[in-house]
Amino acid sequence: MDLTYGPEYDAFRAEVQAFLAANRAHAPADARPKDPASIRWQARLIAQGYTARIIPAAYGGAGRPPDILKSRIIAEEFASAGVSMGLGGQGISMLVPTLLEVGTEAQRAQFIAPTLRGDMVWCQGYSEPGAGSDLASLRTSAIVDGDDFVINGQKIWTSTAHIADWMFCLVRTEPQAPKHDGISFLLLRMDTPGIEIRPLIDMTMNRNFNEVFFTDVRVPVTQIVGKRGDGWKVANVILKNERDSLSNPNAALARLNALRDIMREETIDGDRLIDKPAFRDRLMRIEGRVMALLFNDLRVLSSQLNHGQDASLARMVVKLQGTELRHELERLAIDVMGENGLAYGSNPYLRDRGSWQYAYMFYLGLIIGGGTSQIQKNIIAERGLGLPRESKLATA
Amino acid sequence: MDLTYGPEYDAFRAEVQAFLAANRAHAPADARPKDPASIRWQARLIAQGYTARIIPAAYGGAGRPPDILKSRIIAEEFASAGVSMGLGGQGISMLVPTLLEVGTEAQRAQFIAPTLRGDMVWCQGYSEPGAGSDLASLRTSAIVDGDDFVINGQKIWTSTAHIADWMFCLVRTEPQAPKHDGISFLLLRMDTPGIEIRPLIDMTMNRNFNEVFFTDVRVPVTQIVGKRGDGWKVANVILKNERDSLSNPNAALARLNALRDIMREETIDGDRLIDKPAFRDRLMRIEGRVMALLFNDLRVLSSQLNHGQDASLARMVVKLQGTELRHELERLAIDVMGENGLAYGSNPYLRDRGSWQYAYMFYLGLIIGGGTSQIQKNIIAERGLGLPRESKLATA
Amino acid sequence: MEFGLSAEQRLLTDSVVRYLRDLAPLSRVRQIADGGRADDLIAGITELGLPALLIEDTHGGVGLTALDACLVAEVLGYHVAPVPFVANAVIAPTALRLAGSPTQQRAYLPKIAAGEMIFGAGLSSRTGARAGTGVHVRNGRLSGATRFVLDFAADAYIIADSDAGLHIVMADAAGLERRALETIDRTRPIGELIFTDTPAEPLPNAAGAFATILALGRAALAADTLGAAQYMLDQAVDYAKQRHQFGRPIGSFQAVKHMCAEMAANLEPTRAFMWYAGNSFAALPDEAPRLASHFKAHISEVGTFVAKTATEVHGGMGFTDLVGLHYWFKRIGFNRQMLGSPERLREDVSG
Amino acid sequence: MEFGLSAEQRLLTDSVVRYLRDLAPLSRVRQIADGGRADDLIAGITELGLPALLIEDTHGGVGLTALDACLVAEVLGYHVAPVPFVANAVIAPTALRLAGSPTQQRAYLPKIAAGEMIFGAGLSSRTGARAGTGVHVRNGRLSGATRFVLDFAADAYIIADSDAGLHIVMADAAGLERRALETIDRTRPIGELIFTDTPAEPLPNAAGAFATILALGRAALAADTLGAAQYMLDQAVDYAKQRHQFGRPIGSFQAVKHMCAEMAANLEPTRAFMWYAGNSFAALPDEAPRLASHFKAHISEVGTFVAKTATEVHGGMGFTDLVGLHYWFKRIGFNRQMLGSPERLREDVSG
Repeated sequence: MDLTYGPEYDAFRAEVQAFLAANRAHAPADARPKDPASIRWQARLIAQGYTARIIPAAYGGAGRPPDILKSRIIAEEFASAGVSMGLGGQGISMLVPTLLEVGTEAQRAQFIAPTLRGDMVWCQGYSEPGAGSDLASLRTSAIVDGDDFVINGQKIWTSTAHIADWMFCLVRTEPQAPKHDGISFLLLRMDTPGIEIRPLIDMTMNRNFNEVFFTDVRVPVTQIVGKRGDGWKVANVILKNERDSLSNPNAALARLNALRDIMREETIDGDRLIDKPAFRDRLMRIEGRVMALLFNDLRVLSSQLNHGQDASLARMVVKLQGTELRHELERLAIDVMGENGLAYGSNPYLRDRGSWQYAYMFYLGLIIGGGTSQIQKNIIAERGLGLPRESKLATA
Repeated sequence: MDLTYGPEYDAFRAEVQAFLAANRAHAPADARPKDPASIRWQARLIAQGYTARIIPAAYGGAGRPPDILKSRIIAEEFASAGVSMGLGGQGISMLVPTLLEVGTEAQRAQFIAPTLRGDMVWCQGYSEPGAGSDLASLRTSAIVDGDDFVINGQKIWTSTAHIADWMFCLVRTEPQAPKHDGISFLLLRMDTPGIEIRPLIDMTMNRNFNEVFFTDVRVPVTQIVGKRGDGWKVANVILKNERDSLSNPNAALARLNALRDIMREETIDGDRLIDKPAFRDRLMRIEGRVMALLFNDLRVLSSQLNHGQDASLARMVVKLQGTELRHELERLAIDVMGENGLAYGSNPYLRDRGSWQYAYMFYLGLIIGGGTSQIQKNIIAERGLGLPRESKLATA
Repeated sequence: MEFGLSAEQRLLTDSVVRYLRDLAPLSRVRQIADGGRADDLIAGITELGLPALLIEDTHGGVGLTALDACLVAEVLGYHVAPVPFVANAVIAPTALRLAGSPTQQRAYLPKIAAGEMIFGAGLSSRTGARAGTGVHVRNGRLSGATRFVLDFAADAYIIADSDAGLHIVMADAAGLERRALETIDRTRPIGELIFTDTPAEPLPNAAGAFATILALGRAALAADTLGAAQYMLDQAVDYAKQRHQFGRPIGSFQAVKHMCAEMAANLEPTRAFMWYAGNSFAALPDEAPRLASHFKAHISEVGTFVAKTATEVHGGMGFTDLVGLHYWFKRIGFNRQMLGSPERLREDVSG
Repeated sequence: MEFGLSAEQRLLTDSVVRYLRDLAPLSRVRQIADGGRADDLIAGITELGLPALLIEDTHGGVGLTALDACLVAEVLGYHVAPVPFVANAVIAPTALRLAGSPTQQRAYLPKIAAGEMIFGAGLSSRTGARAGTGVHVRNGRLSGATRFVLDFAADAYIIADSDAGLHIVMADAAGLERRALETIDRTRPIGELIFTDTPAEPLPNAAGAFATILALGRAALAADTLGAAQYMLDQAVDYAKQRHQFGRPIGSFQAVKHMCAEMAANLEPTRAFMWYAGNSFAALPDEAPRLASHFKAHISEVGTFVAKTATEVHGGMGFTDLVGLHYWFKRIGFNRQMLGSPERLREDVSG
């Protein structure tokens, strides 16, 4: 067992630290799409190889060889310095790897570089009001008419739809085929006539999502990724990657430490909250769970570096455990703050800009979204433990 | 809202208290089958109308009119005095009501009085190794041969089999019929040739149960209750009564108070356990849950007295909530006692004769037995909340 | 022996249910949550007699019991009604009745009953004072601050000082600064009162009465949670019956079914708990504070579980504002902290 | 960077697994639990080098690490092995190494390694003394009592007194009364030692060493729980695949499936926790006591959940002695309380 990264990586870490020290003044507080400072910062990071790291230079990436440890060091150092890692979003995280895997050369050439630069912002059109857990039952239809698909239907949970230039989406092109085989993966411009975007306010009272309505929206048949009817497979090339990023135990640790600070600073009837044994017991209980996931994460990382180490079950439980843990951690913070913990919006007694209530709700959203906890449990039971699948009908 | 019982019942309560004061010296510590003192006590209680209360005198019962409040007063006063309520067992609690409902006059005459007196001890043969939750899939067969059924197969979970004179059991008499329609309800003597009884030790290391094996056991065809193939219905006449008795919130309250006494008396590093805030918080949390079930129980009682008060859902949740609560309460007691809480058997540091560990395990058995928690949840969801039943295949 | 609601109690709650169903549907709640005025609803519930509930008829009230107040609170929670109640209709009348002088009772109770005055209540000096709060009396005037004042949009306030006293302070008193405080629950305005040598009218018999006043406030908030949780469960069950995925209603999946069953199993017994605790103010007054605290601690835990689970049953829809389920989620969260969080309540009852 | 087990570590655990699978199946465990002697198993694990694990080769040991001891403890828990380990192979060698004089090390370590002496350990004076216990030193002799002595069937004991001292006491010392104590876990003998002016040999460097000694004992017990819980989960999954009800394996029902998934989701991350905590004794020695306490608190909660849930998955069969699952259930229960229950451990780490 060796938890050190070795001299090559220590040197790389020093290099990242030096870059951060020299350049952090240029970083935006929060990278936002279409924000010029964010786009400039993104360019600097690509040039340095700190984002779009392994994407070929020909497509506008940094063109570095894959190195899990270096990627992790970058993430760790940026996180610990509190500096933005550049632009995110589903175009960069989902569409680019999809095109690299199954796009045509023309599609790669057209879309990847501007997406990485931040000049082309994407949104994702997968979920529908009637197709959530059962995504493959989606009904937005695309019928061929001449050189176009004509799209009718509705998408939901479309974050950034209102600022996106393009959407990648799943539509039903073969209504007669079995449900997984009738889907195609299309790219379309958001300014195409017939698209209506409505904001979807969530329980945090923010516009984190939208609904998107399609009425006779015409999209050239060339704007398909993969073949007609292969959309389900195309989407699954990367769908599985999405789930991991939702529950980073290092972020949980940072929150735990922030909560401990609150408990040391705030008082009730003159006693520090950290001196309330019932709260302290809850805090330590959560800390134990955070540790378990932190070390589990290290194990997963190590298994990617070292052949023969199997951490597939360890990886499979991360989303379920991580999101539930965060929800409970945020709840504990609210409980220790008591009535002050209810503060929201403009309340002058907010701690950490109201992020405790926000995250408490947002993590409930994550428990539900990206594969609900119920579905996570099915996956763990079936793929992780080898329990028998239910009949197709019964797979919720 | 009126929580008093009124003068008639206050008088009745005084009468019960007077009886207890005058007679408690005759009561056995624990009524046990075949124990002469227990049988004498049973006779005294029947004469007084305190057990077998509403069973007609013609069948050896006390022949009193049904009165839920009087029954409850008796139970309350005996419990609070810590005096035995006489003989229990499945003959009295299950077979007698079944015979009263669906037995022939000859069966009632033959079986009820000696059962109530304690002269005839019964065991129940329902579950089989392959038929637990799915009881109706039982396979012990009874084939008619002349004037007899010939029984082959195995039963399990048969408490008191080793001391019982008779068994009432479910057997498959119509192997071609749908599974619920092929079952019959038979009575048989335990000394019939071909019956073998093996003790079934459970996790408490006690012989609370047995396995019973049948090899060509011949039982006269007259010893059937109800018709051939009606056994499932006969058993269900009273099966539902069994579940309630497993989780009495008054018993939980008594345990909670006993635990509080321990916490006031015992120390760790010189501090009283009750002064440990983390334990006290857990104790109070459990106390809140005990209260909820106590008052819920009162509501169920009231609904039996007062027409138009619906407490069906309140009643449906009792077994699930009550058994889980007891299991957790006993666990808290073990935790507060720490290493001493592990004491069992001959250990000189046992509290309450080792009942905490015993009950901790026994209540896990009750969570599983008499309709597992999983099945209780199905019942609450389907019958209580009206959620759709799964297809037959999927009803676990 | 009858442990259940009387016909009168059913009539009372039915009348409130009908009123709120008709005049305070979700669309109206949203409007008020977004800053709209609730005057007509306040007038409506006044007409129904809600502020008058606990006030004796000699003072123009209807003279009902603590249990009746809990039953009404439950209905208000079920409908996330954006109207004053816990301070104005429960805490203030109880404080005046138990701790006020006959003169004070004659002066204020009829006005509360008639809806001519609304009272808020600031008890935080006695229910867990946070840094920067605390109210001190000098020469009959108040200095300091109290936070989380319930029914904040009021004409006067019942204020607990840091030394077991209670006071009436007029909203327009000199030296009183009022700051509204935004919380997650936008159905109920709360705020902070900052006193600088502020004139106040002491309630003369506060000493022995505070425990009961606080307990009744706690019971009412707890009943509100019970109602809100019941609504969320009802909605989850309905949604599970209607929403189809994989070709069948999601309520036929064992996982969803068991989530609903666990909610019901935890929630249903709290109803009897509320009845018993509410009834204890009349039947077992010495035990009422302990019962009310226990009830609030317990229902807060159950409510938190139901709020999360019912939202989960709704899937993504539960997370949106479309079905508005979050108003109930937040109301349960609000009640959990106000007048004593579960840990504090359990500390209170463990003595 | 490699956070995983080495080939040597796999060889070590495989050898213990093979030995126990062959020579300590459930039938043998039962026999010993019912009072049979374990001499041959003790000889066998001695031959495998278990008592020698943490002893340096200069004293006839194999000089492995705390992590290796945890890995072996995990295997022992998986097989509910009825053999001495936590006191004899972990606490005593560590105490001698860190707190003993060179003479003591030379005198005792080779004998432990060779299986010529077995050590028990009585630390209860320092891990939460119950009424009637506590050990006091006068003129180098011990008086008082210590309870819950691990690996009780021993030739000598490491004893913690009530003032931060550690001592060696011979089992046949004058003034020593030994009382075996029955517990629910019949796979491991524990007992009480009562001292009346009992001669004892102090370990000279106890003061700074106790935290590490205790931490390693805690880590070993915690690892034992992890192994036992893993066994229960494995059995539950197997049972769910094989047992049919309603015409299909019970593991195809969502409720059973989710119970198994929840067990795995809670248990799997504890493996990395064990590795990290075990490794910390070498890599981050200052943090080791905190990590070990946290690990034991956490795995105790997870273990309790798994023990209950795996039993439930087995239905009635889990409640019987037939499949013997209760040996693991009780082992998890035993480990939970010994050397610090979760609440105490969380108190310890919250400073």
